[in-house]
Amino acid sequence: MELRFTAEQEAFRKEAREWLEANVPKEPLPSMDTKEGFAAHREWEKTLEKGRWGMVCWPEELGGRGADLFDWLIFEEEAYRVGAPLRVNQNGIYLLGPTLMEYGTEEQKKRFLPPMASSDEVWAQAWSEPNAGSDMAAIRTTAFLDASGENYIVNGQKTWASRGCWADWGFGLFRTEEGSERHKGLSMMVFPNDLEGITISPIEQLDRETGFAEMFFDNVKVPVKYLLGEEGKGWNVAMATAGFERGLMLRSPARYQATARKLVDLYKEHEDTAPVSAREAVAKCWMKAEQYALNTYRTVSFLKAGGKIGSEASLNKIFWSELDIEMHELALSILDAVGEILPYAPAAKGLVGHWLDGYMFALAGPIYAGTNEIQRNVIAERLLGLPRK
Amino acid sequence: MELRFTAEQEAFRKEAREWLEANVPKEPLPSMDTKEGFAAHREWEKTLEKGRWGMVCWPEELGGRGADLFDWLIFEEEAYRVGAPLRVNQNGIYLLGPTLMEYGTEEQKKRFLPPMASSDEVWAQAWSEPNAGSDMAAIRTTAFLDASGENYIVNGQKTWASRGCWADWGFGLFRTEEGSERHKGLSMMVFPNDLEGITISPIEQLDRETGFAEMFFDNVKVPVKYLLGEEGKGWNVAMATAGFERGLMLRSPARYQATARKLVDLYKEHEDTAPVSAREAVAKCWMKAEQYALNTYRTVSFLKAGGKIGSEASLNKIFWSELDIEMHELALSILDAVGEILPYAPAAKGLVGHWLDGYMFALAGPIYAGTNEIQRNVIAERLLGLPRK
Amino acid sequence: MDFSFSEDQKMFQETLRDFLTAEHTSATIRELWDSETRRSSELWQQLCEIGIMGLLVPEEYDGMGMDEVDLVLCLEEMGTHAFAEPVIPTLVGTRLLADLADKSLAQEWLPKVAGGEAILAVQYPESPFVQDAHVANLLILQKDGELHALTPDQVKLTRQDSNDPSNCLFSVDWTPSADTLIAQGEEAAKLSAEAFDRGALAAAAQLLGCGQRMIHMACEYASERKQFGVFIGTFQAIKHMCSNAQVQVEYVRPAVYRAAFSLANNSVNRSVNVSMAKLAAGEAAHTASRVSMQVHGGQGYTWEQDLHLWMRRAWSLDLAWGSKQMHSQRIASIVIDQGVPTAPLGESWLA
Amino acid sequence: MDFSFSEDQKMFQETLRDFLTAEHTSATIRELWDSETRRSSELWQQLCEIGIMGLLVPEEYDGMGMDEVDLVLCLEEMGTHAFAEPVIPTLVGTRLLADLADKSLAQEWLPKVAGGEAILAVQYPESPFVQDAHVANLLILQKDGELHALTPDQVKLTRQDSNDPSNCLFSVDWTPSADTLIAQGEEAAKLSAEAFDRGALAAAAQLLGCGQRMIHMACEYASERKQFGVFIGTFQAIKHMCSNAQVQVEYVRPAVYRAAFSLANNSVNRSVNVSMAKLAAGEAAHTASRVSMQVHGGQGYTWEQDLHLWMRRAWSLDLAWGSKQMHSQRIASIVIDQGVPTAPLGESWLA
Repeated sequence: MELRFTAEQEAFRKEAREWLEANVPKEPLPSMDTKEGFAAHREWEKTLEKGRWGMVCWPEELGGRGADLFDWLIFEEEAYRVGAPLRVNQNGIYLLGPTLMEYGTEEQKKRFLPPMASSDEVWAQAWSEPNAGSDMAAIRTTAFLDASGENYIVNGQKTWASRGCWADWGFGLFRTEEGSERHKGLSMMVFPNDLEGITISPIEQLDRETGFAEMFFDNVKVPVKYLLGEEGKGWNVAMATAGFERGLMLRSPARYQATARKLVDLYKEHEDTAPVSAREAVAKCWMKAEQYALNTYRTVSFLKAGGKIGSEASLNKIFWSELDIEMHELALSILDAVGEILPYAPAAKGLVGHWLDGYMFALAGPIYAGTNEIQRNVIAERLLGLPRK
Repeated sequence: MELRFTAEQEAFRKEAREWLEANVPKEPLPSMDTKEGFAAHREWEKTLEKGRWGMVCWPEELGGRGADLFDWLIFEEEAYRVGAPLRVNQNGIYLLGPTLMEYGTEEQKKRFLPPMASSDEVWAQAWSEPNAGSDMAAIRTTAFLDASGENYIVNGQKTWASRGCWADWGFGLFRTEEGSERHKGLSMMVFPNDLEGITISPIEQLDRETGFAEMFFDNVKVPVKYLLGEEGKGWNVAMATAGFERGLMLRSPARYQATARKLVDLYKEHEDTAPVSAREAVAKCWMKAEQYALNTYRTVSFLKAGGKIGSEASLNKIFWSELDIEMHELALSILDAVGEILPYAPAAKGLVGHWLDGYMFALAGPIYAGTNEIQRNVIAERLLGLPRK
Repeated sequence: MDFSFSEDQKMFQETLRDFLTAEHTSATIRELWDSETRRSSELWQQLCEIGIMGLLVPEEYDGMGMDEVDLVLCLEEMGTHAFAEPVIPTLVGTRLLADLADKSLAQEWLPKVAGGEAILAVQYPESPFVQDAHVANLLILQKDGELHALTPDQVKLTRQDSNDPSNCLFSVDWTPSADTLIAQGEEAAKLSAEAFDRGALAAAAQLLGCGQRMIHMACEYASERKQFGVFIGTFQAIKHMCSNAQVQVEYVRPAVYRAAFSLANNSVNRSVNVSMAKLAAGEAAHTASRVSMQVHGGQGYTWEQDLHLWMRRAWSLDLAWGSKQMHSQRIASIVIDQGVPTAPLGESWLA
Repeated sequence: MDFSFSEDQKMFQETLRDFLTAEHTSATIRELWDSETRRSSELWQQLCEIGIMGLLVPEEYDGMGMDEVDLVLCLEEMGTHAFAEPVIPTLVGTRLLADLADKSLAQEWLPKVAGGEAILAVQYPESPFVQDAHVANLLILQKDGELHALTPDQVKLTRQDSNDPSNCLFSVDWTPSADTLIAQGEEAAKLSAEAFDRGALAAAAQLLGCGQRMIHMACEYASERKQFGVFIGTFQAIKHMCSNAQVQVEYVRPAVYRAAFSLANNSVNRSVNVSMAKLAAGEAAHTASRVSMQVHGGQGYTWEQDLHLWMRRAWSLDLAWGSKQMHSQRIASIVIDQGVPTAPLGESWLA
């Protein structure tokens, strides 16, 4: 055990910090779930790419630095430290990217990874369907091979496609075997969102932004080369991706550590008026953010030593989603009566309202990427060995 | 709506207070779950009976005052105010008594209620069996009519019979119809605990006292006159009793209000060293005890106006059992390092340790009288109408 | 001792329920959100016809001279329907004007209130904003322990948009003068404290209705939505979270009714009883929001689903007239520092 | 940067596990509860043979000169087995004696500690009692900022029975003198602070093992007990409560290991890191107790069932070396009042 950073890691951190301080936009970008915000975020991805900071742990030929996940964590810490924009291509770089590296053919990697790294192609994910939410194995959208054997013909509907409104490409799980049920006969596929027969309809969410979309498929021809992994083995591929989503990459610890530190500052500003109980509650949130970070470093150590993570990702999902809500609720309780004011209201002075925005977003945490109830089932049955039936 | 007490109620309260202050033993009695404590508590019941305070809402011929439930609540408040002993015959007076009044024959009422009121006969309850805990309908102890039709022959085992070690009589649910399943074919019966063939074995609980017992029945002859309600309809009778248990009578609000007030005093004594968060937590406990009392007064108003309570009792069970734990945990956190000391240890000075005792007892709250998980099912299915299957 | 409501009181609630069910649907709320003032003079008129706005107006000013106990079920019903018209400030202002030593304002305004021709706004120190200042015909404002009454032409408003579009908040710029002064010193302090408690009770009652409704929404959704081949309401995880919310809401009910009685009778424990009602109602509605959202899953996160109309009401009602944390601290200070004003377990503690 | 343990460290834990599994069953614990001292010199000897007690003893005093990172998995394992022999005070006392400027006590006592011939007791101001004073050969006591070392003949003990029969607490009457003084001023303050942190880390590690074990007990019971015709472990209510406890326990693990590293390296954040480990471990073990009790139902409430052996350990370990509330307040004061000592998100924050 050695929990101090190496000289190389410290040097890497210094380099990242200097570059970020010089390059992060002075003003926060508009929300990535608006048209102009999406464009601005894509621009930021290009800036990152130019500095070779897009995905530091990707190989050099993909614009990365061939660094390890520790460096990625350090980079994330520095990015949150200066308040860098969030990653508009997160479905690509954090979820599909690692999946492609594990399951993609050489050709697919060459075709998809470089434009993903540069965000010339931004990705949407399309798992859920109206009747397949928590129960993802209930997927009904079909993709049957046509007579030529060259294309899958896709029919059906996906929903909750994140970044679905503006992304260039999508990936999802489709039923490729006629008559198959549940986890069997599913395949993972990627597709350009502008294929003929795809209709995209934005979902207006609580904040009236459209981070999600419905995608309708009407006899859409998807070339067989876009199949990812074996036909009919899509469930396994998807589970690997979901593992990345719930576990390590989607929510880097620095995100919560940054929120925790802001919460400490907020409390100090309002110490005179905050409820007395807020003091220990703030300290506890800070502690939990720290615990989440420690566990991530521990997981990375484990992966580096050749370990594999599976259902443990479900523990993470519950921890970060609940912590996020806890921190934002606490912040709002410290803000008291002004906590409900929208960011643009004069009295919000541009800052107060962000806790409200953050809270609204946090509320979705226990739902997306598999509801926390599903995660609790996974933990009980797969980690604790409780009987299924 | 009139939430002030009437002049009669105030006079009743005054009378109760004066009598209690004059008659409550100066020193707390030993635990009722010890042999000498049981005897001392039975003595106290006789004192109550002499003052006609045993069950104020029972008819005068039973030593009561023919008063209403409001008077009972007032009496309870006064009893907890002076720290009167707990009621050793609670299974009788609070649970079986009301059931007898509803389901018993005139003969049964005459036979059982007067000695119950005077605690000449103290009652044990015997619902559970080793494989019928939360799942009470899984009862297997049989009571089949013998050839003469004069006696039920009881065979099997009951467990968690509260007061089982010392009580004179017991009541329980038995399977009277051969081959019957689940809720059908069960009958409620009372029996003297010294019948031939009954073996009673104490259960040593966490505090090493024996508030519960196992009861073994080996060809025990129970006369048919001890059947309560119709044969085969025992489930309904038992549910009425369980309603009293979960709901109104087993845990009178004054119990929790008294604890809440002690908690406020404890906090004030330790204000300098208590965690800052304890302040609001104490106030919140006080509030919840008040809410529980208010809801009870509301329920009594409803009953007085001719209403009936059913599954609502499950709401109560959850509320008081969780509140009891919350208050005791908070008290122990205020006591900090001395909180673990047993009452007889010199440093406990006779007071500290009672919070620990209370906590140990409170821990059983979410389990007995139907686990809180069962109560949540009841609320969901019967009050909120969620689908069973 | 009697916790029950009279037939008249229950009938009043039913009349309001029928009206709101027919005239104030979620579509109505969404339309109002897109309107200029977010307030509806039609709904206000109909509400006055039912008699709600005259309920607290003394009979000498053409009102019904009734009290908070007569009103509380109606306030609860408004919460059930996420009805957000400026009922609370107008009711609070009504009693404040009626209780002023100088009766001239009452004579001028209260008949108009009862007739549906006037809306009142009331400022209280616990909030930096004034609700519904934009539609108020008279604003009762506070500065340095004085109460002032101003007409719309005497104030400058800045809109402060809330997370709840139904909650119309404003910063108010104004200048106190001898002409606007209506009470000072002890009178002002007493009236201001009563006004705050009255507002808090009203918000608590609305929160109660709102919280209960969100649980019912969750249960309806869970009884219709299938996953894994069964209704999601059959899962214990869903059942138990709904049950826990229901336990909380159920225990709010008597606390709210008791607070109404305490206000109507100006009981010695009025303030702590009101704070308990408001705190408990705020917490229960919060739990109900969270549970209902979780049960609705992604659907609950959409603008299209109606749940968020109620969630936003719960959030803004919780912050109005003293937040959970404010009331929690007030309870602590009364119960711990001042000592409970009644004897321990005895005397008329209930009222 | 590496969070993993060495093969040696893991092997050490396995050796201890094998020993405890064989020699320290729940029957052993119950027997000890009925014994005079509640301590076993046989177990202590065997523990010393494995090498645990010499682990922190510097090599010059016949020890292994290792550190808390080498030890932490073993402490966790002791918690798993509810092993309550006076390991923590002896380890804490060991390092305290080794770190004294005056080495004479170390020379006299540490070889005996390493050889299993001496048990140490250590007082700390956060508790009114001294653990295991009745079996200690040397007691390190504190008064007015001074550290003193006394032999059993120099103290008078009063037993203070704990809810956990394995936790042997005593009030100690003693008189400080120039002969007993071992450190004062800054030296005493520094050693005392380190001793407290070391004790807290050790207790946190034991709580971690203890909490995890109670979850496993719950899962075993739920996989064997049937109600309603099925194993109760199939009910979501049971599953989800176990899962929630597991989430808490899992996140304690890295906090405890990090605290061990901080102690071994005397990091600038040592105290806050230790407090986090102790607080998180105390809370998780508490949750695990509650959940396990609820899953066991009435069975868990009996003396016969083993669960309470672990529950009592969890309760007494939580109160030892600073309770949850004490550590929670220490974290608040470091994080809020003093500011986090490392830069925000940067530099060597992890250690």
